[in-house]
Amino acid sequence: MDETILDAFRQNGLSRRAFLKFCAATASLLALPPAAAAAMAEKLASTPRPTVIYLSYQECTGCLESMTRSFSPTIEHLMFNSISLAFNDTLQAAAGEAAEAARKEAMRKAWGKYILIVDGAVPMGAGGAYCVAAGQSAVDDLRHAAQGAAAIIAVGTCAAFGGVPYAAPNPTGAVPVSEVIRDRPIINVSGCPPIPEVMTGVVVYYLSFGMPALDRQGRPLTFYGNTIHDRCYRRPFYDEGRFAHTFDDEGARNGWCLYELGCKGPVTYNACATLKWNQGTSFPIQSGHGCLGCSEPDFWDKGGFYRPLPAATGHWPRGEVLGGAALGGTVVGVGAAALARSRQQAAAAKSAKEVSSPSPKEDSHEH
Amino acid sequence: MTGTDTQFPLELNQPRLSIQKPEPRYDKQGEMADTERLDRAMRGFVKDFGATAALYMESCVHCGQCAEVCQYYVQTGDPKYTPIWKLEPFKQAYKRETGPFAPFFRLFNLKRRVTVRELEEWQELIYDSCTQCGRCTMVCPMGIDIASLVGLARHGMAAAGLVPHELWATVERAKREGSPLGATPAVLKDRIAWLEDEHSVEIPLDRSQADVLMTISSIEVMKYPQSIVALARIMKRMGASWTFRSDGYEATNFSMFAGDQQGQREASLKLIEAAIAVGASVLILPECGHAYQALRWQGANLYGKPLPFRVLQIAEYLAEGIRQGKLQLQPVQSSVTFHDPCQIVRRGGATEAPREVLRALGVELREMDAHGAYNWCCGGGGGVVTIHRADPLRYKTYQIKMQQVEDTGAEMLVSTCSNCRQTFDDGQAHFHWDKTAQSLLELVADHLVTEQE
Amino acid sequence: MSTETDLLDFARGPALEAALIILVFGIFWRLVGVLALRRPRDLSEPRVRHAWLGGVRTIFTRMWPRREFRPRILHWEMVSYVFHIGLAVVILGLVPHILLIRDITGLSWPGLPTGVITFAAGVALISLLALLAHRATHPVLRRISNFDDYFSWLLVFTPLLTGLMAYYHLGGRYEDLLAMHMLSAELLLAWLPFSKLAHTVLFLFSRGVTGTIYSRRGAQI
Amino acid sequence: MKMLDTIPIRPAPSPAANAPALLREIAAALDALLLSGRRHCIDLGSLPLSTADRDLLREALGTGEIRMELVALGSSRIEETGVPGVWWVRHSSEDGILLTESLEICHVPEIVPADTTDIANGLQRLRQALALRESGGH
Repeated sequence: MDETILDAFRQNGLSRRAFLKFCAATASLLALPPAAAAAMAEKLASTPRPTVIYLSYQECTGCLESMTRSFSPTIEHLMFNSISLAFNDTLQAAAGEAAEAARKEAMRKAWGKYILIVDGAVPMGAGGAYCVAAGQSAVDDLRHAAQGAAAIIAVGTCAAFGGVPYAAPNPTGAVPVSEVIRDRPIINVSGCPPIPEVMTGVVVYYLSFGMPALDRQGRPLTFYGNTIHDRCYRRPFYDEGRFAHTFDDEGARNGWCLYELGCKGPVTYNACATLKWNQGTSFPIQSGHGCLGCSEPDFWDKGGFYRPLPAATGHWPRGEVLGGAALGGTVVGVGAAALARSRQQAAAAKSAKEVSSPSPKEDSHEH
Repeated sequence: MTGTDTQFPLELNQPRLSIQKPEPRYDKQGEMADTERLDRAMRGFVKDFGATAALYMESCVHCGQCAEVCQYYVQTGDPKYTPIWKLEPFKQAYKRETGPFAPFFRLFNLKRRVTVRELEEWQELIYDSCTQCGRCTMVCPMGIDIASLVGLARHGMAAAGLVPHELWATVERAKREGSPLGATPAVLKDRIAWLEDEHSVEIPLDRSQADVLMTISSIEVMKYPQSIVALARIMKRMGASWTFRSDGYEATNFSMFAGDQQGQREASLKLIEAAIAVGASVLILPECGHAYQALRWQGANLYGKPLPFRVLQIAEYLAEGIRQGKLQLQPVQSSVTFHDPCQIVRRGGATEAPREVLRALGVELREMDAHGAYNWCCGGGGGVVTIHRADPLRYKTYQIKMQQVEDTGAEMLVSTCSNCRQTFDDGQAHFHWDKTAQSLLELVADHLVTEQE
Repeated sequence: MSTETDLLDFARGPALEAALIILVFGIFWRLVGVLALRRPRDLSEPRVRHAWLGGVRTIFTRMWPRREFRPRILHWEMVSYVFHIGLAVVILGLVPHILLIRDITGLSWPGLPTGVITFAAGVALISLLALLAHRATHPVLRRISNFDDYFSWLLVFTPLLTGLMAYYHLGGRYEDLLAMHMLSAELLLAWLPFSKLAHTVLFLFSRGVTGTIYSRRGAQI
Repeated sequence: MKMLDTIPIRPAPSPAANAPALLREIAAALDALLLSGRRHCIDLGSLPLSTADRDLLREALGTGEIRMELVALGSSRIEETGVPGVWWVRHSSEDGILLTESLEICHVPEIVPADTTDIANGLQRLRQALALRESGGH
């Protein structure tokens, strides 16, 4: 029988109690009903340990940093030790051809069953030449790896929506994973980076219960079901109409709503306001800066981080454009009036020729 | 008017007010194809459109408040009498022909052409049921002067030969004979001679020079000749140098009501030229509302330059005389209510002058609940009083006026417009009412302080 | 790549730009097209000098009906006022709206609490419904109303409704509702110059002109 | 830190209205436990609990007879409340960060009894130790 996650726990010298605690903590994290912790424990105790292949393309490694550099590595650490992280360029000790060989071997062994985590966008420009490792372009590499994957988890906004490489003018022709792979289930875990607990939670959920419910952006509703704004502790200030107007005014000091300073919380779906970062220490708004909307598609190209949400996204010259419109309207208006005047003149001239109204003899009545 | 009575005999044995919806009857003048008629209507309407009228046409928000202050809607509850609705075909025509989006509307045919049928149907709304009293102007939240638009619409209707028969006949007679009621120069001379004899007053006629050119309403000549006597007495008392002129005396201007611009201009020019001929510094208009509108406010514009003399309505002249101490009056021991003629007061601005005269007469002035610029029309203005088929409707609106007068409890009803006066007389007879409208002028003449006579 | 945010981006970007251009272009077209028509000088002797002052005064005095007219019109006038005030509070009081106006014009003022705004929006919606019912039932209004009246009503109603729905997350995701709200408001802006809604600008001129004409004659106005 | 401390952050006041409902849920769960032996668990982390809510819960449930500390993946405290069968369970990480907090309604929380495999593993280790001792003793 294949080794299970519980077995992996035991191999690390941990008891079933630790395993149960892990399940309870994860269920709580996933906002699952407490009963689900037991179901999860049962499932994880009997499911063969999955193989995870973690591939990185056009990315900054911030997502991996987020996962590994958190202050409390407990769960994350466990995750990647307990589940079989067969390949990750950054974390593994092996390098060069040895690493490639290890990856091929791992993929071959778990072909059709492994979980593929993709980090980074995929450059399509120049035949994929902008990102090549071991003689293979990212796009070809991804296509191949995806064929043997049971599911794909696109970690980070780059993998999920294109992210920074995708931002205008997108010189490398970067695309999100979902544009390359269309025949495999994809879970988008967006964020720049995503919250570490969210990444872990999604993997555990998938292992325990299969595909989670996704929103229209392919993100698990558990973590991306609410906007930052709706869960923000500063929301009451929004409702009261109390806003910080600059970053150092009275409103900012009083911790009022950052909407006017460009906070994108109202249209950003993420769990920052509830899970927070660094073991629940804080999140951007709590530290006094508006949400950038990093878990949303094209967040770089929405007119500016400090531009208020209702403001126009375009950076067009307002005065010139609207002045031009006014001028154009005036010209057309003058033209219409001139036309009307000339028609009036023609009418007057024609009426003058007819002299006065008809003669008295011709007078009729209709009943 | 008499000719019309024989042509369309009124069934006097039937109570006219019982006719709820008289069979539609459209009057037409001239034989022409529908397209020609329509073309003339549109041209006649459109050619005078200026920025002001266009602004009004653009501004309506269809709030319907104008209906609530219009005597025709208030008394009938029929939405077709909504003032702005009376202009509907013309609004369509404006949008298609003159408005800023007109080229666009024509190109895509978004505003369909008005039809002759519609214009015929609207004849009743443009003429029979609008006295151009302008009450709707006072309520319109956009400040649209609907009465002036009705005037423009009438230009189109007249050009197309779609004027109600009696009004048209009145205008034709005025143009032919110099007066709508047959007060030709010969008749005028005759009358004046007779009145001088009868009342032993001097009534100057055709003097070559005078400070004041006096004009007259033929309604007065034919129906209220005592008005002329009153005038002569007052002018004598004031020691004015004045005269009537047989080449320019008729102050009424039914052409204006009909929408016959040429007739209107000719009638006004007669007066203007006569005043210039005698070197008058003042032209006095008689007790006639629309004469004030026609000459005081439109005269100079038809003449093409400012008038070289002042134009005063007789009440204004009387008020000036009182102010200058030229007129001393005996007190009238009576309570009086004053009916404001729309064209003199609301649309003419001479609100205070008649009241000044009444104060000088020492009357107890009992104002109606809505008076001055907010007064209800007598129902006979705008040429409506000439249109026989409009009688049932006119009597309905007249009831408002009667009620207003009754509510004041005043003993005497005074006005300063002989057109109102004849409407009151007709209404009085119809309803067997006990109130007779008095002329302010005659009231003044009857209460001149007797001097060494 | 994703339609819903694209819609919002479209609403905040090209659609807003287009709506503003059409708004400004259309208003100038209409106003200039009217004001550049013939304006013959009135040659009659004025009774009152500086009659334009009366025109300016009329712009204000015509805000409320005269005593003589009130019994028949005041009730609906008040409903209309409630609507206009509610709408003004919503448009000028909500901070996101102020931020948009600031973004376009550089003008800014303090906002109102959203509780006040939602109340005003609710009141405006209810009064709008009442005005629609009035228009649909009163014989005069039925007679004189046309497509413009009903369509303009719809275009005013929709942004109010979608705005409230967006605020309360009713009937969809916030950014969809926000996009619908912005698009409907932009449609309103683009429609405004060509419809009765232009009274927002025209009322100044038509009241002013009548006020001037009547004041010139010394008439009450 | 001094500067940061001067910035007052005022969290929105949350209503203290959840504790009474929780207590009713606990009572119902105890009923079920007595009747059918069914276990129940309430995840306190998933509920918006104000300080007032917590105080009310603590006061109503009181302190019971058993207090256990579990040391696995960090520390966990398992305390029986004054209401027998109601256990207050707090799991913390190795850094002492609270991972999850729950109320378990059961005879003994599932995490407490030793697991058969773990017992077997322990026994094996014990036997190895004994064998070592015996061999070392000779």
